[in-house]
Amino acid sequence: MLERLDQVFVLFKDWLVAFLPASWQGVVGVIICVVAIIAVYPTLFALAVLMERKGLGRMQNRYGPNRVGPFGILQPVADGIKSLTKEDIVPLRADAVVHFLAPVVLVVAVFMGFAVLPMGRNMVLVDLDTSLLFFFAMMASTELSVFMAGWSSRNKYSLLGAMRAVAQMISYEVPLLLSSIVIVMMTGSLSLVRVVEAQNHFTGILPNWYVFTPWGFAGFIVFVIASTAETNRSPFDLPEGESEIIAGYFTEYSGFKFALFFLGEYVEMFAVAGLGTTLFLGGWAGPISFLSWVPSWIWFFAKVELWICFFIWIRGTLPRLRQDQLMNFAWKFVLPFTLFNLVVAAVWRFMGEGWLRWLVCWALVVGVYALAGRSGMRREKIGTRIYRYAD
Amino acid sequence: MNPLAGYLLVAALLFAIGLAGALTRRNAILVLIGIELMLNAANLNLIAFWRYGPHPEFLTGMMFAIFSIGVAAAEAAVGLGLIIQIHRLAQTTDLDKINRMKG
Amino acid sequence: MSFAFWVVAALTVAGGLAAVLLKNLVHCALALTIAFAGLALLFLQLDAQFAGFAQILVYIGAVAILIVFAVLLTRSSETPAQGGIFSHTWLAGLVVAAGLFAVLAWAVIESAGGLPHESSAPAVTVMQIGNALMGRYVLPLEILALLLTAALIGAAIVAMHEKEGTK
Amino acid sequence: MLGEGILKGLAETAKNFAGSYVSKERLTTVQYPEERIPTAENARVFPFLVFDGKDWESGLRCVACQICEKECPPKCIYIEKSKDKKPDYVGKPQFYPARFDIDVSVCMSCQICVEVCPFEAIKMNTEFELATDDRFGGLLLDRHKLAQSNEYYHKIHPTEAAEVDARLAEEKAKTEAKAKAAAAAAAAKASAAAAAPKPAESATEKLAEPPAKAAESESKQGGGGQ
Repeated sequence: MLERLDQVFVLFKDWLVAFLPASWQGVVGVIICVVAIIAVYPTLFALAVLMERKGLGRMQNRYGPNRVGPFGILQPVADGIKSLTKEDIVPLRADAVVHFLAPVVLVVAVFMGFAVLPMGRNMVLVDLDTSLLFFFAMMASTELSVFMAGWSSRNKYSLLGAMRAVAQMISYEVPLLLSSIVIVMMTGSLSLVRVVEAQNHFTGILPNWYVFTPWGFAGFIVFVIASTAETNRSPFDLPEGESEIIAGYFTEYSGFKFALFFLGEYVEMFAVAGLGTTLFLGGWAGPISFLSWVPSWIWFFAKVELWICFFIWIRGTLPRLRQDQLMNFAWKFVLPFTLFNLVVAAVWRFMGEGWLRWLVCWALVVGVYALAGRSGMRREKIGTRIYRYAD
Repeated sequence: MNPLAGYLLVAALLFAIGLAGALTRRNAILVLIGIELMLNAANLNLIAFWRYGPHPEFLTGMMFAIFSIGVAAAEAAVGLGLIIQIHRLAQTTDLDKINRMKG
Repeated sequence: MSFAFWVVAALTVAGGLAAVLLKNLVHCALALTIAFAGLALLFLQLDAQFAGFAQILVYIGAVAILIVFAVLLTRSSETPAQGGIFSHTWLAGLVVAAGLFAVLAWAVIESAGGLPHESSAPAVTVMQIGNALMGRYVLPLEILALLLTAALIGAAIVAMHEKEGTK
Repeated sequence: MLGEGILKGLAETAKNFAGSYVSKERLTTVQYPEERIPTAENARVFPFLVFDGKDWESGLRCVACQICEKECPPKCIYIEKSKDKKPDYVGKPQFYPARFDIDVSVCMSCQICVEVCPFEAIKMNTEFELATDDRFGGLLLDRHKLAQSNEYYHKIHPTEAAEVDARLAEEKAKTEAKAKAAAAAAAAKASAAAAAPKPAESATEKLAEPPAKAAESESKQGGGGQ
């Protein structure tokens, strides 16, 4: 029974497909999965927006939205209706075709990433041999849509936002990739299904997730930082810093296209959260051995939601970085630390079993973290400021 | 039509387009775009030959393509850096106007 | 030849053509990404998944972005080109390109009969590619790594704005 | 070590998050339409016209002197003086505003009209829920919409209204004393005449007279109200 519940979606799909002639089954099966993904994630997006607004409100000792429906839970519906019925304005001098294509490209690229994400046991649309690479390829294509949006709007704020976003995404894509490389080194596969399987066993009652190993923990930290920056979330939300450049690259978007950008951004957040969950937190594997009867997809979505909550928490806590701080952080701290993490992973791999490698690897990770943090993030001493023209 | 011949024709066409772009356009960046197209056409050739070649398991063509992609990335970075520097010196990226040896 | 191949090939060639023919350089760069994406799809059709996704990652994710950055930094998209977008030797270039294509196409069509026919997809996994990269091709890989590092530093130095007085 | 501050910050926001569910003092938000903070006594939004007595039209203190219209910086007041003199509620003929419009979409709440008015006829209202779906007609308040009774004035600005009433009563007492003296003189002069109250009217033909009288009657009511 519990196994049936675990596979409920797979069985449902098989049951639906069985009505069709055999030659159609493959195609229709894929279409059903795609429709499911396209239905589930926007729903989660609505939920996340609500959670974000309520949670941020509570962190700032406010109520958050509480007018639409009981406790304001219908707020996303109201937002959706509003953005769908708003006028779609395209600036006169804008490049209409590119302006139209930008949100479409973003949403398509972001949704493509889910094709390879295992959301439960046997619940993956395509089990590619190179799924991790595919995922990063799709995430990389979002940069282009950001640029298209910013450039086609013919607006200085948009262009500035787009340039900031592209520079930031390129800078943080490197650590994002490199922090995942340790997982590839350990699993010996680029397939996300293999990655989850490699983590889905227990020592005692504790899981063998990669986050509990020294190199995995370091990779996890870097991944969290880089994925926050990749999705332009606070504190790395310079591309859309409201107080500086209005809304960044989607300043000139309104109505449905704005909603698409908003959706794309949140779904990208889900995508990187799902990837991070898969790589470091065991994907759909349960956290404790005696809880493994709980359906795998519940674990996956619970972990993703937890990750999203953490993003919200971070957003409620940290102020926005400055551009130079952002770049310095990426190139002077995150990148060296990640590169060194590869060395730690190699040390781990070749030291053999035993407590010694735990000790050595943890010491290496913590030591390098402290060192890189100290030397890379050294602040310049700023003397007393003299304002020549103020007096 | 022979599948390999189809890929080779497409690659040849892309190469010719890239070459035409690199030879006829005035802007330095577009010349670089043409070169990128030519490199990509070559990659397509390599992959096609690997796929239909006698020994795909040796991965020779594939490896060539992967290395070529890597080299192309380096080439693009350096080439665009040079173009930006030239623009800084000459205030133009028009190749017809950049015709002096003296900087 | 399958229908899909012709569609993707047409897309790729159209993207390539647009990339060299359009007036606005940003449009050229965007058309170029269409060509890159088409090429990636062709790679996938050739069962070269790794190369295909690497193509998207490197070309669309990095090279195209670099090109648009360069376009914006040199203001090439804003200034209307005086005297057309083509150089004055465009006819010679076109003739050379057309001649090259004629020769290549002739060679391909002539030898089409002798080319190998449909073969089953080679069962190549990423594992094998990785092993090959780390085994037989380790030296080229290292050289490539060195080249990329050198290119990174070189590009940064070339493009770096020299401050007054520092040399 | 790097990141310590972040952890501290995270702890702080977590404390806020949890605390906002536990302690009500943290949530300082006022749920506006249901809960309201009483407006401060010296709050001011847009002007209104004070009238005495029960009938707004005859009780208006305004005599259409148009000083406020001239002084208004954004020129949001429009006054049409009446052609005839209408007896105000004490029975004395005065000009009255045939039209008195304030465009509150133009008004900037500077209170200059209040300061220049010699008759204490225009005061600042505290009513702020003026939202309307007609941005031209709905925000152009005519004299009927502007008229508010002196009791209302006492309700929204008690201290200020009491001061105004006291001042008016004092003036009224002064003028009455003067009138009495004049009346006494007149009575001494024309002792033969039978009807005494007639000369009082001519002697007290001053502008401050009618409001002073009105204020006297109001101050009796207002004094009880305080």
